[in-house]
Amino acid sequence: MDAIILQTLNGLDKGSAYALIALGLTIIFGTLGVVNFAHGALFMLGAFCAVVFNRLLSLSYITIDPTQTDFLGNPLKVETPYVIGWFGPEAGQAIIDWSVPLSILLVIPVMGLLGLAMERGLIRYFYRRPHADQILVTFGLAIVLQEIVKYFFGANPIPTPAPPAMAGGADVGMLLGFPENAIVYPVWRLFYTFFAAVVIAAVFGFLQFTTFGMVVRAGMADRETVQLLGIDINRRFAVMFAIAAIVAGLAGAMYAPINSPNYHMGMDFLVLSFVVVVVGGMGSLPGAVAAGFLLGILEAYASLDAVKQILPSIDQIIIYIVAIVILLTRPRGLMGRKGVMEE
Amino acid sequence: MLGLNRQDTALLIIVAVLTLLAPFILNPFPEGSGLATLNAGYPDLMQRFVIYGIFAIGFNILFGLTGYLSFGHAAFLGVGSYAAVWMFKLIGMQVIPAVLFSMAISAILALGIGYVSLRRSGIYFSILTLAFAQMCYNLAYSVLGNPNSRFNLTNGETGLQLTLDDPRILGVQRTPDGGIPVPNFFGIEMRDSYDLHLGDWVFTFSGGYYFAAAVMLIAFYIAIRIFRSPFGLMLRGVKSNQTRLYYTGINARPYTLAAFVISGTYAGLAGGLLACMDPLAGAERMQWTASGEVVLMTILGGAGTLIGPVLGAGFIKYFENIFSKINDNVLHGWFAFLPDGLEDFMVTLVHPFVGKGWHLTLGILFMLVVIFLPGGLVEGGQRILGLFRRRKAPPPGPDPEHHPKPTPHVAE
Amino acid sequence: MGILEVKNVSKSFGGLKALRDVNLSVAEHSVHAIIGPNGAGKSTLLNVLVGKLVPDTGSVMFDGQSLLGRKPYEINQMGISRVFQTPEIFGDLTVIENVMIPCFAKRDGVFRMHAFETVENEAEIVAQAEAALADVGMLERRDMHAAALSRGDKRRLELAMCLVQEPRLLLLDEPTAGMARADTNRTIELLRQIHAKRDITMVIIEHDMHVVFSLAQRITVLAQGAPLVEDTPENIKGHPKVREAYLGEAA
Amino acid sequence: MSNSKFTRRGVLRTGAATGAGLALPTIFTSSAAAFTNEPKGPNVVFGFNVPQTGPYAEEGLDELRAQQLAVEHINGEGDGGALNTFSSKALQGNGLLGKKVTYVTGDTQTKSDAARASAKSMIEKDGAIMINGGSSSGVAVAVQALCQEAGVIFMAGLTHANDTTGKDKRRHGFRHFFNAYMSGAALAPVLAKAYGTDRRAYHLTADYNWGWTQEASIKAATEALGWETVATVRTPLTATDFSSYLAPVLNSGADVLVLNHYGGNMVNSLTQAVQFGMRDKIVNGKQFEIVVPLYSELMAEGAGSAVQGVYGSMNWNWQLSDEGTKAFVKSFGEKYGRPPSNSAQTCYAQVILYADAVARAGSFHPCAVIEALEGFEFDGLGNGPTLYRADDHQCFKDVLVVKGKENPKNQYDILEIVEKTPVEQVWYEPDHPMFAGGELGPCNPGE
Repeated sequence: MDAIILQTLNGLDKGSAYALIALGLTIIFGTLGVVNFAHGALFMLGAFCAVVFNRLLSLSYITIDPTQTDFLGNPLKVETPYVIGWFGPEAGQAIIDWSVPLSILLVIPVMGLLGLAMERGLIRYFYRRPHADQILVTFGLAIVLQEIVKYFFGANPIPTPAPPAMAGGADVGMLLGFPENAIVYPVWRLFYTFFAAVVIAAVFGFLQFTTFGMVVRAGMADRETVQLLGIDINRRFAVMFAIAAIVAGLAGAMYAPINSPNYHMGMDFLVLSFVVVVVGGMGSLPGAVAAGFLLGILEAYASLDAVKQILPSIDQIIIYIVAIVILLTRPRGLMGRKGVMEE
Repeated sequence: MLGLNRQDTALLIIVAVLTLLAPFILNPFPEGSGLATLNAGYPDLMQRFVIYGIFAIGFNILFGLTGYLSFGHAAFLGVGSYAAVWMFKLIGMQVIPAVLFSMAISAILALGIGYVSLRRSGIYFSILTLAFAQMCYNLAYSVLGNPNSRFNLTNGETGLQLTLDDPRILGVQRTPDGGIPVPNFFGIEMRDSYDLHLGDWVFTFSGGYYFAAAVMLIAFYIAIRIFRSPFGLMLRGVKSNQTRLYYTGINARPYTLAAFVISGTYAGLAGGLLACMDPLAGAERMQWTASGEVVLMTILGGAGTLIGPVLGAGFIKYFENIFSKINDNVLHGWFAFLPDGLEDFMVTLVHPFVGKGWHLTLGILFMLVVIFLPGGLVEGGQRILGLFRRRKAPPPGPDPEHHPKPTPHVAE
Repeated sequence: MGILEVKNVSKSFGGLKALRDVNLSVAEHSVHAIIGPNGAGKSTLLNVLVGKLVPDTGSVMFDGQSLLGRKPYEINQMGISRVFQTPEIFGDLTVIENVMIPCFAKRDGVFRMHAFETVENEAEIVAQAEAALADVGMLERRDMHAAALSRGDKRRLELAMCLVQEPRLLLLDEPTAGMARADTNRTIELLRQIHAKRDITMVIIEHDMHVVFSLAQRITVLAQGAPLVEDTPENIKGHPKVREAYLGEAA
Repeated sequence: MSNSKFTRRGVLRTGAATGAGLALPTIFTSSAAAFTNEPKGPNVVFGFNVPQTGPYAEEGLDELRAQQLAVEHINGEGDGGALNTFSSKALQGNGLLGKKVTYVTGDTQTKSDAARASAKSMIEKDGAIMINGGSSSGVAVAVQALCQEAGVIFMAGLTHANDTTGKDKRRHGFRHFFNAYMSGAALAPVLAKAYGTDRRAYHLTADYNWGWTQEASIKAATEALGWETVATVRTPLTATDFSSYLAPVLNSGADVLVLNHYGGNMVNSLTQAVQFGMRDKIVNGKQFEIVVPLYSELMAEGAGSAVQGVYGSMNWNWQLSDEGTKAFVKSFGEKYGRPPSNSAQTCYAQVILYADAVARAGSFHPCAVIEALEGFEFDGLGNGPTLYRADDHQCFKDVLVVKGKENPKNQYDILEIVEKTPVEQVWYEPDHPMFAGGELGPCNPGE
């Protein structure tokens, strides 16, 4: 029982990441009709926004401490972050410690602008091109983006810790009446699930309750009619691309403490997120979210030792098996719309 | 000739001449000169050019003709390699049975995967093929590759390789000097090579290369025949309008399935040849990145064209193998003629794009090609040819008879 | 006994009854029009005939054989061709290739691996296709990309693609929709010639009364999923029930 | 016309080789050489095959730095580094047998296919006489087999799986790095001392060859000292999120978590394990502990503070105080501004050892070099007295047990040395079951 609860929690937080990435991808599919292979790179850039924000806050001035030496025996250069200089050691350190959640301040403008620039500068020229061309150009873009990151940050993962207050494990089981240590789950991951839920709710709310969102939804359903009504749907779609980029960026930034950012983390997620989107059904936002959580939870259950004893390595292929079964029984995934990307 | 029209015969002859002369063409720079780094005329890379050419030609029969974008073709390449290595282990080092077995096994796998995946179209089809290929990859990496289990088909991460105690029932277990024998084609070892010295130039003729090149020419010829056949016409019909095909009395499914199996067999052939050139099969060959690579090759070269995929394959393999080897040492050699400060500046300037930065150059090229040459490299070639023709023959009056083809239409 | 016999066919989508108890008999060599206001069930009926939809009840017999449960391509192979409301052609292929595909379909059936012949060398097929193009007056465009054709040419191409199969029954779904008057008249003339020359049975679904009355020998009027009247054009013209049905639509 | 098993290009740089083919014009020349890529010009080419793209790019870069440094030292540039402390004095700092050492580089991408392609290009195109480097056992085994066939020497870089010098050993392959068995043998006593003999271990193991041998080695070594193994769970190599494998650990009754992960896997699983609060828990009345049997300082950097207090083993560490280490670290640090990693040290030592063997043999002939390396005993390269065992081409030397430092003083001050396990303790016989099977095969000059 406790194992099931643990894996459910685990599935929820895995699913959160899948759902957030898939949500953005589906927005881009559904509104722009573009296969965006650079979406993983956007996730990665989000994570590096957290790294950059951490580095910005940790910008330091250097003093030489003659009493200590470095590895070659020279006097040690001591670095003190400016924020500590300005706000004193405690407040300054607290700001640095909370850099990951605070990096939202950086992620939203940076990713938003980047998304707009990408859409206006490149993607919009590919709306009418075959999907194959879209794949090639966005894949090329993804490589370029990740090589640029590698050039500046190297290939090694960069530790980006969660705030100390959220770094450890929470004994969830104690709240439910289980014995100690039965269900311990990292606070940050619980927070991640919560955060994902908020972001997903915000995106749906935006689409559901604003005029802008209504026009976009109408455009997703029937682009031509909306254009006939004299609405400049393209400009709105550009904004949707930016929103998709922000969602991917937020997902990446908050993921940084779970998975130390490295330049190829986007590619690791790319294939999986496509599977999630397609299992959810092309063009369906609720489908993407549902598929994200479904696959996350199934993956978590498949890694239960009891399951692996019977079916070795099932955890490595469960997602693909589920994808195949769902696509064969439901032709357009869980909630796909007819005619979207079926050619 | 050979049942081809004049244009196709010319194309086939050009390709044949180019492949035969590849050792010369790919080695334009004299040995020892700074630019010799850019030479690609060594056996391993030439073999890769033609083998990945076969892979891409086969992929194009599916994707270029029917429009079905498979994201799992690497599975057939990998299975082909494993099959060939198993033949070397069990039967002997003759390449013919190995290659035939690779083709047979991958054809069977393609039949199974194709039968299921082709029930869906568009991106649903792509994801189904991707899922199957990723399953194959993961199984090859772990369950089927555990050296301690009885079902060690793939030897996991290390890759399946030959050992001295393999049975090789129809061949020799070990060579007279105690080593592992080498794959051969009726006595011509794949590793045999012969060097031709012409002044400062050195040209290498490799047995393996010419074997693979011959297979590639056959594969290319068959592909031309398929493109020009009624079967090919039906496949293009599938891509263009399945509804119409349906109401014209044609069932698209067996056609697409046949195309899928043919292209899977091509992939298996390529995998088998890879194993012939170098008898080791690694699971990475089946990863999605490898499937993606052949997609990129085909689109980069020009999907649906005959020669495009081969060009695309050569292009990507050239970058992978040549650009990745240009280190700062080489760069300093290139720019040595410049004054010191300028030399360092040029090296710093070029450095991010070569050596460990070869991915960056490749990514930029993908974008440039797809932005400026929507038809891939083939379109680039056509444009250059067009410029050339226009310059050579200034307007002698329009001649609609000879230029009946309208420019690529933008109808939708 | 007509060549096409539809008996008691009903089809519902959810709560909507698209067809109720439709009976239809089309005589061989005749031109039979099906008319009716929007939503009368014309398209549903057509889709049942070609095998795209399976009716809930009833039977559809073509020349004594049931069409139910057969796939569209099987039905085509039995000798039924279809022209769509918006022309369905192979846009990426040349005009002549468009016509050759149905030639092959007629000769080789639903599937045949002809991977080693060359299309150009199939002299018989090429001749057939060229003749069909000549019939619709499009031979001079044989090497154009089909997608680059004008709308009217696309329709004529589609017609050629159907005729080259020498079908026993040709289904035409609003063959003049969206055409200018002059074009419509040309199409009418063309269809009349074809009928005269080849004696094909035609079923036309049409809005345009001018077309219907120019071509049809019998007319069935559908309204709300059920056949209202079936008669000759002369009798249909003044039929009160038909007026009523169309009046509703006009209002 | 003569056929050659492998093309040699080193020869051609001189342009000297001429000879007439039978009935062919004199421009057709064949060159008779005794072995693959016999250097005939003023230069000899080494091939450095390291991961330059992919997750291990940084480690590859560090290996490349060390290799370049070694070439400088052999050619007599720079301060000579560990050549000054090396016990063999065959290398004079004036090149190798009168030739200048040059090198070519390639990208393994940490894939056996790509690594072989890259090695082949260095052998076929650039005339490399030896291949060095790499950061994975799969790659090492694949390239080692290739070098055997081609007739060049392979000096392995970082490869830790038992099989490299076990069932996949080759006459032409040499491993300086230690292996999983040695990790277990060195680590287990230290763990028993620190955590007691009454411990229950939970293994998470990367699901591939190296992971399996590592798990088997550690399990055997710890169980011999009284530990109990609660569970061994396999994790996909491509996993980045280990939470579903970590979640059941605390509840399993285990009080030690052993992470048989390397590189990116290790960074993620260790960081995530710490996030589960494992380090703060008391289980079975004991402090819960985490062990990472194979450390890499570059990857430890990636795990940040999560490594603090975590035990593991290493081949070498820059903080050692012997003369060889000091000379190497000084030379490396002054050139690149950072201390070398243990994979860098292995690659440096391997290049020096190869060159030294050539110098002692007085020939580049692979058979002569192999003979010079087999059974060679040396000291002064940083690992203390070392033996290159003839039976399996494995180096035997002391193994370091290290621990993540609690209060690091700077960004390189991550690990501290806990114990130098003497070589006797990690010794095994060549026919040890974990290494049994396979044979070296013959020496292959290639031509």
